[in-house]
Amino acid sequence: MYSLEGITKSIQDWLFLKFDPTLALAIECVIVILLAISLFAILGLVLVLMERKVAAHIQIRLGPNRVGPGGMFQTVADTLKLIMKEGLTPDKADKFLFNLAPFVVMMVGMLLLAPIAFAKNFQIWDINIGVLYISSVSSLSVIGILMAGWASNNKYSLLGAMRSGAQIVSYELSAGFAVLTIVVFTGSLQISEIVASQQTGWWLFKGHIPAVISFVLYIIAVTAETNRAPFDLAEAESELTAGFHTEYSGMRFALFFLAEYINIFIVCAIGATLFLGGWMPLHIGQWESFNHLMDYIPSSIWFMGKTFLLIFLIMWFRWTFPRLRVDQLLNLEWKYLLPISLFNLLLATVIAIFGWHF
Amino acid sequence: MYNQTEILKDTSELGTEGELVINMGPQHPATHGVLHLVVTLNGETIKKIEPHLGYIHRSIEKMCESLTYRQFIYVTSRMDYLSSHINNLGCALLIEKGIQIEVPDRAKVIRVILSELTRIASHELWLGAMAMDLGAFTPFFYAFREREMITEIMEDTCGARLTMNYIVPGGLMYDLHPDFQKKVKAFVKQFKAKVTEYEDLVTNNIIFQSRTKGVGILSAEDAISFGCTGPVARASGVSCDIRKIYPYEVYDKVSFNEILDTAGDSFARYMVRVKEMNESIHIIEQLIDNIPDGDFVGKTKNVLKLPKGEFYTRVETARGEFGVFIVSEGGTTPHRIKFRSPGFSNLSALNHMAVGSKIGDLMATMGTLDLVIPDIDR
Amino acid sequence: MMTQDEIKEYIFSIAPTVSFDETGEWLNIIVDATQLKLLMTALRTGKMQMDYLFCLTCVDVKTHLTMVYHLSATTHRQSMVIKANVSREQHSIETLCDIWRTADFLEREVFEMFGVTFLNHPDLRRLILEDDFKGFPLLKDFEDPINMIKL
Amino acid sequence: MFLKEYIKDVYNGVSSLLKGMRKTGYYFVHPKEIITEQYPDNRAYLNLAERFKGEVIMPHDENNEHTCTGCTACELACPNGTIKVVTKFEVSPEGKKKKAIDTLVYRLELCTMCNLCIVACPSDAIKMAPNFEHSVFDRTKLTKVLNHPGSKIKEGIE
Repeated sequence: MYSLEGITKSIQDWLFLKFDPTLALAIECVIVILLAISLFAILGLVLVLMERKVAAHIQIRLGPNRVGPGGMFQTVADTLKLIMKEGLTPDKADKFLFNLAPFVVMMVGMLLLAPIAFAKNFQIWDINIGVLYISSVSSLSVIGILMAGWASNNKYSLLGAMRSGAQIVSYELSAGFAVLTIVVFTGSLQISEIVASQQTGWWLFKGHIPAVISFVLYIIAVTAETNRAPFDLAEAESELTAGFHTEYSGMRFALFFLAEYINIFIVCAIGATLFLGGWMPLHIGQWESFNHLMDYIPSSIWFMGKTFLLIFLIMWFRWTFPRLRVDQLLNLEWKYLLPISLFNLLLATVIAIFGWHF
Repeated sequence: MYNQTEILKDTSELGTEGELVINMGPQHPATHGVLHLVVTLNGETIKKIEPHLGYIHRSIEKMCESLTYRQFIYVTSRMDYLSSHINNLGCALLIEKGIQIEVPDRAKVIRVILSELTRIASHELWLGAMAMDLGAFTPFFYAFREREMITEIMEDTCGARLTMNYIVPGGLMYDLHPDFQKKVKAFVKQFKAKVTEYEDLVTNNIIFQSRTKGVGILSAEDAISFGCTGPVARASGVSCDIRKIYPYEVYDKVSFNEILDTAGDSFARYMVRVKEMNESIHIIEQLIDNIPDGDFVGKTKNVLKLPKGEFYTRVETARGEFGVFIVSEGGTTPHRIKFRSPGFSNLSALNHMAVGSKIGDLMATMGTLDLVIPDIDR
Repeated sequence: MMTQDEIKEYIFSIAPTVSFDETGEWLNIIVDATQLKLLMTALRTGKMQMDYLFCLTCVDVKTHLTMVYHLSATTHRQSMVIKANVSREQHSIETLCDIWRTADFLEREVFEMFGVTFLNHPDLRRLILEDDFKGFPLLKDFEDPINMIKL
Repeated sequence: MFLKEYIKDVYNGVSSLLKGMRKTGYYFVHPKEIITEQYPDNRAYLNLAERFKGEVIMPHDENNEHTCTGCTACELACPNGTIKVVTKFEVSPEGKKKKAIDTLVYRLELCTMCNLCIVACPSDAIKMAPNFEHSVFDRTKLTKVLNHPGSKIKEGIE
């Protein structure tokens, strides 16, 4: 049986056999970094194409279909174009911050990659406070956006960045509470343990109503946190032209664009880990043969499948709903999502204490 | 709950401090053309809007002074390009009134059917663009699918999709396409089947409703005072449908309702337009099987000369009352021609409607005003 | 609803110097520029209630300019045309901005196209043309050798 | 009651959103509804309306004969000065002088496809053709001469 676990293990064994432990660790680090960067590049290409295809099919169009079979290389061509383009810096912009901002946003995405379990025992860093780490690091991305908005010396950018600041800070709360619900059930912050606790069934199914509610809340909150429609007020094309990245062009714009999709991937991966069992295959009660069949599908495919399902859901939102207004956005958070998630957390705690979940 | 006007009051004492002036347009995704708005903001709240026009001013009024009465009709297609047929109709009606040309019944009926098709096409485009202003991109494509059927009907019969120029003084340029009735019926069927889609996607959507309800309110008195016409005024409860008040062509022989609403907010304007599309379908259904036989153009002289005097006609375009005012000296060209365009008056109400609301509300207000910039600039 | 004669009588009672012209579709009232404001205010607030100014424009009749106001009422739907002559040299007339708000934009348009100055207009600036544009394009003697194409 | 209203609000809001998602989801899984026209590929079966006003042409028959008498009605009808008729006098075998066109210059870049010239033409010599691919690299190519070289007026057309 192929598994990523076997491959990583044999590489590690071989490295430690050949080199001394410090050097081996250093080489491992380099490999991980290279893998992470190439994952970013591939994800960017795939997700942009996926978004365009999903949008096109919803909008009764064909979407990209000229470059490569079925338009597969469209995003490659777009990236090439963006690399060749001149990256303009506006006059009187804060040049240092202006250039730094896209990298900050990207960096946050890279840091978030660390604790995600891509497959069985295939994880960069199984930190024991995994969930806490994710919620704290993900709130850093707002700094990059604020930086971009301020440094651009453009009023549209500034307005977009201010909106984004208010939005991300508020929606962090309900996203955090939704995550806490699962932590209460599991009793652990470690990603690997959260996944292991779903051996018998995903939390979405065995966590009763609170898990379902917190799943919905989580999806709404992360849609807002990643600045996706219907919460894309930071960009708000018809209001602020392009919001915080109005002044960006060329590769720096591409980094923002990439970061948006990486963020979607990461939040969806976390959602899949917490609520849909991560790389755990789907098991239904006593159907032994069915469960056995499911076990044959590799764990990495399970994980990717679940993640892309959530990504599709978020894309589906984007191409269906109109945008909210800035005060309605905050109303939604403070009047609806936060009270519901507080109540939901209470309910989950009661269920967890009495052990009513399966 | 806070009160928006209270916030305004607080900062107005600060003078110009805390003001943010942004130029919305001439290149902006939501202004649909080259409208330039200088928006003064306090945070996200709008304090003042100043339209700067003229980016697409072609001085059509001056241009028409050197064109003959047959020639100048086509120029009016370039004003409100979404209801170009109705603009042409308004000019032709004026010439026919001035010279007293008898228009055959067949031409009258066809003109009305095409006018209503134009109105539906215009409202379809508006619906898509309006949803896009509020951030929903998909309804745009669904609306354009239906609009495409209309433009194909226009292409078959008039030979052009947007600037038709199908009307000549005295009737029509040429007869209907043989497939016209069949295609219009197919369109009516398709439209009725698909109109529920807009309800699901846009009208009933909670986000859309909360974005438009209570936004950009215009009272009936203000609507009259600002000279607003069309769906904008009707949503405020002002009865101003030229087709009802001063019926032209065969509008007095068909039954249709003038859609009125009293709320005066963006949602009311939205609903008025959506219901108007259904009324237009109703008019088309009454007329499509009853196109009388006969000539499609009346007898006219080769060179048209309007008698000395002043003439005024008005027609109801998709945006409101379109008026043509001609001062004739008795020659072959008009001495002075003035187009009363509905968009110009509707735009003047924008500042009044949007002050005190958020930037997002400005998009909803501007979207429901249904501005066509060449119509405003002329 | 008032008959033509009743309207005439009513207008005579407000401004005795007016003259009438009934050749067109609607009743034309030619009023002196100085009495325009008085007449208009009375028409708007008096018993006629002409609340809808649907067209405001200017006509260059070579010897002088004529301001043309098309009035109507949303209640009884009677329309009338008010005309006031403005000389080409002096070219100033009272604004109607405070009676009908639509006059704001329309008068600004006439201001830049014909050069008529509206007294007491709150914001008399150019609306359509650029700020450094020379001349008044809708006047009959306007010449623009660069942009105007003569056929 | 406040709580009941609150829950009703949430329920109505969510159900309206789900309705919209059902509609877009329907189109996502029904690729047959796609209406995209892949333009340069579909040239072969692209059906333009026969009345489509694309450009003015002058039909010639197999003997290279047209029906234009050179009456300049189209030139007078044109609002933009698109058409210029240059006439000459032909001497018929009987020795009679007859007016005929030398060239009929048509400037596509000025044309607005208003169809007034076609309506004005007394002998149906010109008509609109449904061509719309007019782009060229050189602007001067848009000024066309409509009558073919060496063409004559058809017999019997006055």
